[in-house]
Amino acid sequence: MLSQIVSALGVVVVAVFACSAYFYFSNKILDLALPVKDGDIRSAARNLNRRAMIRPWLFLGPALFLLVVYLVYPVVATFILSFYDRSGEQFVGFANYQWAFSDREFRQSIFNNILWLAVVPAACTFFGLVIAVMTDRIWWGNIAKSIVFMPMAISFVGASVIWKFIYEFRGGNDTQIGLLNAIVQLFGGTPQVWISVPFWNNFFLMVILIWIQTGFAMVILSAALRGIPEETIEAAVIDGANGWQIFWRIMVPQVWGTIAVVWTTITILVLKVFDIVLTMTNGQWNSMVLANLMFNWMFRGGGDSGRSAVIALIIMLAVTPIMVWNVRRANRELGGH
Amino acid sequence: MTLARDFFKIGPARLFVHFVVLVIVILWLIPTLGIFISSLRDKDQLVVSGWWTAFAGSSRTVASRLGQPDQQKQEGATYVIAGNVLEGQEGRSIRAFGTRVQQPAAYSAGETADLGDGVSLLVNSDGTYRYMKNAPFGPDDGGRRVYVSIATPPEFTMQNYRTVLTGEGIGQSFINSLTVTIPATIIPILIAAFAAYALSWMEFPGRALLIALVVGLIVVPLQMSLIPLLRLYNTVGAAFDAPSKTYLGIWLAHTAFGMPLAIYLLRAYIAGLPKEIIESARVDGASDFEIFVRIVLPLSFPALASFAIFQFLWVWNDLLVAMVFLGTDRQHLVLTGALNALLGSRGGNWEILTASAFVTIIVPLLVFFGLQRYLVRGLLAGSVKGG
Amino acid sequence: MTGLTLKEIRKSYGSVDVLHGIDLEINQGEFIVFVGPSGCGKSTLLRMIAGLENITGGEMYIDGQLVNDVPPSKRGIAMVFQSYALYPHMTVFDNMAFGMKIAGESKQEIDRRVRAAADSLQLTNYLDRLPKALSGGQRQRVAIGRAICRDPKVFLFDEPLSNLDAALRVATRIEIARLNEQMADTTMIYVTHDQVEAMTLADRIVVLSAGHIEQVGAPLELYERPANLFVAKFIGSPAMNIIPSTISKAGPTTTITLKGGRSVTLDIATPVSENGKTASFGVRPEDLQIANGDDYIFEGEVSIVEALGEVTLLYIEGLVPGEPIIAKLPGITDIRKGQKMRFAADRSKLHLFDAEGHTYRS
Amino acid sequence: MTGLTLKEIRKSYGSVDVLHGIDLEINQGEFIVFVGPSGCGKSTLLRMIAGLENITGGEMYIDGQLVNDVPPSKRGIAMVFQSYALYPHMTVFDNMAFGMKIAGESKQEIDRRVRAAADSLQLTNYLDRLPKALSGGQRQRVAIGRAICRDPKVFLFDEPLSNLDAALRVATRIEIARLNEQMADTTMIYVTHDQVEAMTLADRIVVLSAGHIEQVGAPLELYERPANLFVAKFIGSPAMNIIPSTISKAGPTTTITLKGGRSVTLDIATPVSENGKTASFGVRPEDLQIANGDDYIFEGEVSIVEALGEVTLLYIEGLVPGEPIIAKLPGITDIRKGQKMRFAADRSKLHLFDAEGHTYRS
Amino acid sequence: ADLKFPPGQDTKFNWKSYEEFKAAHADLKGEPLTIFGPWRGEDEAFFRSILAYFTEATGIDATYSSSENYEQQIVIDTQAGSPPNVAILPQPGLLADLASKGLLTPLGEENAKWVKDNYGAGDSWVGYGTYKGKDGKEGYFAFPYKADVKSLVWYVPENFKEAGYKVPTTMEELHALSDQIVKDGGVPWCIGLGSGGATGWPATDWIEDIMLRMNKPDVYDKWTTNEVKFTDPAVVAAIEEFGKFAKNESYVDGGAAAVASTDFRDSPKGLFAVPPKCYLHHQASFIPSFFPEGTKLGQDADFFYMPTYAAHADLGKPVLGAGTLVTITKDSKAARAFVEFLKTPIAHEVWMAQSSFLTPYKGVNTAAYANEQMKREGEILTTATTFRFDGSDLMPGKIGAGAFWTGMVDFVGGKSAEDTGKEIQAAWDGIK
Ligand SMILES: Nc1ncnc2c1ncn2[C@@H]1O[C@H](COP(=O)(O)OP(=O)(O)OP(=O)(O)O)[C@@H](O)[C@H]1O
Ligand SMILES: Nc1ncnc2c1ncn2[C@@H]1O[C@H](COP(=O)(O)OP(=O)(O)OP(=O)(O)O)[C@@H](O)[C@H]1O
Ligand SMILES: [Mg+2]
Ligand SMILES: [Mg+2]
Repeated sequence: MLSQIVSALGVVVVAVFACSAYFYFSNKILDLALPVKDGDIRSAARNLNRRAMIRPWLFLGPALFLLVVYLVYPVVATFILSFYDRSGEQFVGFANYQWAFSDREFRQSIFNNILWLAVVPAACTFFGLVIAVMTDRIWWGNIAKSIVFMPMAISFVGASVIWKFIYEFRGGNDTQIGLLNAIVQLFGGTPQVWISVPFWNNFFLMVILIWIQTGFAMVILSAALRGIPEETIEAAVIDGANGWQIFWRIMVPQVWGTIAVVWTTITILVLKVFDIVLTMTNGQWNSMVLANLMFNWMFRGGGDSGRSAVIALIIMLAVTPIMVWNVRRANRELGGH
Repeated sequence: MTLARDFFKIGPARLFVHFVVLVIVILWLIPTLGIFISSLRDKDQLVVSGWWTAFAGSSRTVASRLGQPDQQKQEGATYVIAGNVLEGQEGRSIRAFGTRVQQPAAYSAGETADLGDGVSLLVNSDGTYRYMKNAPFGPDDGGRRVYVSIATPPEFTMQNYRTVLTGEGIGQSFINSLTVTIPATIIPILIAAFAAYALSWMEFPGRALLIALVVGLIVVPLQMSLIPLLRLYNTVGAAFDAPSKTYLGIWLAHTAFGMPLAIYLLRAYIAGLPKEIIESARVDGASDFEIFVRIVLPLSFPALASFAIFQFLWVWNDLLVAMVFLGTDRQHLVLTGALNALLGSRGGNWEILTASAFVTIIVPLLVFFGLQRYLVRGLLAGSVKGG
Repeated sequence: MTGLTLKEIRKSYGSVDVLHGIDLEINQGEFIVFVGPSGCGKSTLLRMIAGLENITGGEMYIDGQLVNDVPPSKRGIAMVFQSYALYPHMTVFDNMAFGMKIAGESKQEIDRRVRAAADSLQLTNYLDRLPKALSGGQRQRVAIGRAICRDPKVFLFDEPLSNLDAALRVATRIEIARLNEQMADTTMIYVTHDQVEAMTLADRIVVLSAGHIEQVGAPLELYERPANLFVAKFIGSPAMNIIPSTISKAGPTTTITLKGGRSVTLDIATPVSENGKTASFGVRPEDLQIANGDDYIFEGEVSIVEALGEVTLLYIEGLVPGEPIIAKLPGITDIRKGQKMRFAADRSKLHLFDAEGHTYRS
Repeated sequence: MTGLTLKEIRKSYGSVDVLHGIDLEINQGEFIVFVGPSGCGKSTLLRMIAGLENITGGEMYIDGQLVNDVPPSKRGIAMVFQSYALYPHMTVFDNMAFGMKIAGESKQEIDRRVRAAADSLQLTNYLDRLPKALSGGQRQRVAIGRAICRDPKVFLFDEPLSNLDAALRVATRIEIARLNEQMADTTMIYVTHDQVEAMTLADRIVVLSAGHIEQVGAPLELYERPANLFVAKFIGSPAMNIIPSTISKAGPTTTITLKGGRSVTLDIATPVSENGKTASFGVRPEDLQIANGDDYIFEGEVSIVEALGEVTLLYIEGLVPGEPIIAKLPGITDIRKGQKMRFAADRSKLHLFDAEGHTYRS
Repeated sequence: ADLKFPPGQDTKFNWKSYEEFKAAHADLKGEPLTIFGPWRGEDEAFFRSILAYFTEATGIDATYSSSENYEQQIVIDTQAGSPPNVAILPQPGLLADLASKGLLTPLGEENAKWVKDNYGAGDSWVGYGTYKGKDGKEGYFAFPYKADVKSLVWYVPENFKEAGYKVPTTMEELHALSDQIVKDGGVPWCIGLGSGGATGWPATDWIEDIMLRMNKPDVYDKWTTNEVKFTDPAVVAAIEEFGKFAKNESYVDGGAAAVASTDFRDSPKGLFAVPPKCYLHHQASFIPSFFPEGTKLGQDADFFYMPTYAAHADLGKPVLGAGTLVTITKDSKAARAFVEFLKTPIAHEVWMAQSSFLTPYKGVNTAAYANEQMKREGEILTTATTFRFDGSDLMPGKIGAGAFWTGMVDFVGGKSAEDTGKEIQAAWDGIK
């Protein structure tokens, strides 16, 4: 065991060191290749300017390399595959696209995804905001924050297990071991098989993601809220606004930009996350979403690379407007410099 | 404190805040709490009663077997098999018993049940029983089933954790997980920070385009890239006559998959650093490399820490990427994989799922609490800038 | 009737006492300025009046009513912050209307009042803009407008001009003076660092230092008859020159011996018991003149000449090493660095403070 | 030899021209101050000298060398920023030593120079502190110290004092003046909003407006002989009073008719061709005196009296409605609001500008 | 290595086959062999104990790995070109797909012949290992190793005894028994379809069992290839028949609503409750692993063969089963040796002796079975006249591990049998 630890440690150190070494030595070499001598200011300036032209690419190199190989290349490959049949060998034109839009399951997934997109980012942001605001104002706020953040540390699969315990249904007269049903029963309701109620089961699944991601929203928004000038709140207090009004009319509008960032991040997550649906329902009872549909077409029973490629592309397409907006924002920020 | 910070403290509003936060905290805690308690319960009980009843004593009706005829003793005219149905279960007591499964509580403890044919049975609340017959017990009378209602005090067990923690190769896979996770957390941060710096503070053609590319790539679904990449790995592996599934491979994979978000978040922060500080350093003669290492890196530590938490959580909890790029053999199996293997071939054993959910959560939580201070500060500048 | 009464007002943050019992009567319609060095508690006191800080001890009355526990919005006050504190996401109109909307005023009424305020502050053309599209001076005017719309009994300003540049500062200062005239019944309390603001705006100035009131009085009173060394040095720029001295002859007029040995006689009466005690002699830079002949207070060598056009500042070394005496002469002079010069001053403009720093002038 | 030469320096951001061709010669060791209204391009020009902004057009020479493409670190400059721009994670010592460490100086040399700079700025006791544990004035001194350690040929300041409070500002200003004296060979270029700073520190002041140079000259030159209306109004506080007028008799001395009808004769020569043209008559508030008898320039009603102790400002209405004429009288007066008064001024202190705003004084 | 049963000692094992194998494969020492299979947890330990014998005999350096998503993993690995040497999968459908993409190595006719000769219902088994290759030609690709019998109904003998119930021998009797239990105030069936992402599959076993009992085997075969469609009356009738059990409120524990959501691992626990929640449970031979701890087979629990309809007596006693199939995904001598090893009785017996392993291999000593019940199950396999592989595993993954499951869940949830059939058929049409 000890030797394993030692060798693991060694590997870790070497890896991190090698990465640092790249940056260190590539810059060193650049400096050596284009020397700057004290004497001649003209040639020194020329070399410095050349360095300035090359150096960004040294900095960006590894990131670009990884992005291109690991993300751009698969995207391109996927795009090409989307015009081929299931084995990726026979060109079929737009057949896969045609199929997608006529497939019931696909339409169902789109519908469900829209539901998810409408609910989860909003809910996470809302709860995150409320918790951030409120915990800033009580002495045990940090404890509360930690608890809300905790689900972030749980894997999606683990989280699904946790929630299975909440939604668990026992038929007949058995004691309910699912908390939700136990509570429903306590109040005289009839226990339900929550995750199999079409349409509504989407929401029960969403709750899980909301439970996990609210911590993220909370952390970021709480930081943003601290950036709000105290004086604007004091001014509102003098203007006679109550806590509720201050929250909605003074604080929220001022962190609007951050809300947008959080919203975007969670939106993307919603489109990409599929573990929850996989473990909870695997898309049954009309709870299929695009990511799972893609997964199914990609791997289930040998896979169909063409159709899964179409779905993957559609997921990406769905986020494009949000991304365009984000890129614009990023560039606008840049202009401010 | 200024008033704005505690304006909620005025009157009932303050109570309301405490109340709301308490409700939210409880709502958020309940699922985790439930699973934590469940992980401490007996695996058979787990599926028959709610975890919230774990603290209350419960009553269960179970089947038990009486002794074999070879234990019988003759007492006068009656033959007796004596024993205890609660063998090895301290602290419990019998409420009632029965001999037919349809009426398992027909007799209360201490009562002698007449079972006809000269057979009778007495079960006391302490579990001792006397099984009596007015003739010798034959071989057919052996191991008769009786049903007893047992009052059980709350009980917890560490067995589930023992199973998980002593599972074969858990230690190894723990180390494997760390071997994967630590570089896969640090390397992307380093690379992304350099890139983010270049994208915020260095002038070069195509910068805006690159930013667009990075932001755009955040959306690429991970599953999509697995097969093309693995193919690439195999080609490269074959070319260098090296195995295609290596730590290096998975580090790079995790690094790349985390890269867009890392650059996106770090750039927001780094771009928000005061321009004058960087210009000062430039006037002081520092090259971009020196500015980055000596000024930007220390100043962005909070942002780096917060991203580190996200990346760490993601890598630590990942199973898919590890399986694809590192493989599932013992030497390379990560913790999530090892715990997964403890589950039977046909899927979830609740007790293992619950206990392992807690085992995996520990390290991320430690990391979270360790870096928490920086977390809030870290995203501050980034988010304010964004806003 | 009394506008505002502070009785033994105290403030502590935890174990730190910030205000040690402030007693102050402010009349309705008065313009009061709080001045004092940074950290002396000006903002704290103002914020307590606004209700933004709890009152640790003492009693505060507005219009005769105890307001210790009255929330800000019910005190009939309005406040203008140093940082403007405009709501960045609202237009100028909405910024000014916010308080009234909260109070549920009718649309017409809101419109009427906002437009009236905007008119009087020349903001009518900007009503639809967001604060970020305004210049600093305009922003501060909006903040004032917002306060006006509340139609307050007491108007509070916390260094409203300190974020503005010189020219704007003058313009806005005049605006505030005008406002004060228009709203004759409204009590105004104004915190500032800037002497010119304090002197030009105030009916009375309250000089604070380390949580105590040092002196309360009309601007010229403070300038001409500072109650103590602190006020003497604080009011006026550059600050009053202070020279250590000993009282050599007390009486209806007092003769003192300055550090360096020269004797000066002042038109200030001192009790005979003070004879021989150390005292601080003070003279303002602008009261010093170049002496003709022997009737001078001190002499020294000019170490720095700062010609500002309108006036010239001379830094004269000689009396207390490292603490040059400053003289302010009108216009442009041809005095050069290194020149040895003698200075005199009008006897009526000399000041004398005892060892504790209290003035001898009654 | 020439310290710094700017030839037709231009700057555009995209299609926005910010500087429209700046020509300037700065001698070695000179202290130059750039002033001008906000947004006129002062900082931009300074940053171009530093090499922090690209030069869109024109040529810039430092010590005779073309530096258009030379990066900041090779220009032999040092810069002090308005926001201090200290490295927050480094101690004072490390902040000052950073540049030398980068340059690879020896440990002893670094130590020697940092200590020398710290000594001269009284920072020796703070060398181990982080910037956040320093007051604003100390921080700015560290920033200056850091610049000193670079031993620059050209020292650039961008509003170094504007984040400090009044007292600190005065103290640090004097410090900079001292520094300038000590580093006689170092050229200093200083951007400020503050007139007092400009007047007291500068050898020559460069007045910028909207990307043009309006005038370059010694401080008193600008004060006494502003080249145009812009400079006249910009230098001096309160600003020079400007009264529209017509030239009624041009010649070696000029007689003009002010708005309102009064004639004034000035000691300024105008070509006869100017007869009958409109002109702007200017007189500084501090040059106005209460007129005895009939020899006055204008009369009006006092609308505001601002007594500052040292001086009194009078706002006199009557000539141009809404634009009161300001008079600054020394000391305390008993003039009251509403009084009608006449004002005169020394003939040599009157200004006259033509319709384009250029002075008639040669 | 650590061998569970020292060679040569226990006479119930066929040690001779082991020694022979050892002698024939002495030349492979140190060769690497990677095996990828579906077994995890307990099963993995059992399989490793088998592997130990293999390693001991040949010196081959064999590594075994598995994963929760082994199905997906093998697709990724084979398509990306980094397959293990040997892949063991329980789905002929998936294997057929891999074979059609040329990702499997044929095992050769001699192996097919061996299976045909040595396995009970050998023809069927050969059929399930024979697929079209990339070239479109049929070949033998998959060697069956480890089987499950699915046509079992589990019950608690003592519960039957106390209530006076008899094990039914025909489907009609089974219905009568169910009614009787209802009349006695009990609930006859525990049915649970829940299985996380795979929810619905237990119902497919029901349908398949019923299909075999109402139709000729070739109808079943055609059904698995969709020559008989899901909308076919035969299929709809089978679904209907399942509905008589699962959708009958008084037949199932918890009522019909509970069926779809109860986890299949939890549902047999109802048999052992006191009083019992149900008396009957249809499930494959592996289910005892999910019985409460300490349950003794034979005494506390037992099974009977899922009876056939008296009305269809001509169909004989068909057996529905499943099994794992061993394929070579990357050919090597060691991989071949491994397949050879699986032909030795010892490779079966050692696992048999440890539980949860059935084999149709007729050459094994059935005395090696860990208990009487397993032996009986094993005998069902070896003596079967008609053996049919789990149909859903034969169908394309999209159906057998998708639409069919979902359809069953929908059916139990209230959809009619016709609509369910239509829905599944539509999905099947979609993948063509
Ligand atoms: N929340 C607080 N906790 C502890 N001390 C505080 C707090 N707020 C202010 N103080 C202290 O109270 C004193 C008075 O602060 P205050 O802001 O009133 O000063 P000020 O006179 O307005 O100064 P300035 O002119 O710099 O604004 C200061 O010493 C300050 O440090
Ligand atoms: N990056 C930029 N892009 C576009 N315009 C700019 C940029 N930086 C400055 N400007 C414009 O250039 C002009 C000059 O700016 P500069 O900062 O030099 O003014 P300044 O004289 O220093 O003003 P201040 O006294 O307010 O600092 C301003 O109008 C400003 O809006
Ligand atoms: Mg203050
Ligand atoms: Mg500027």
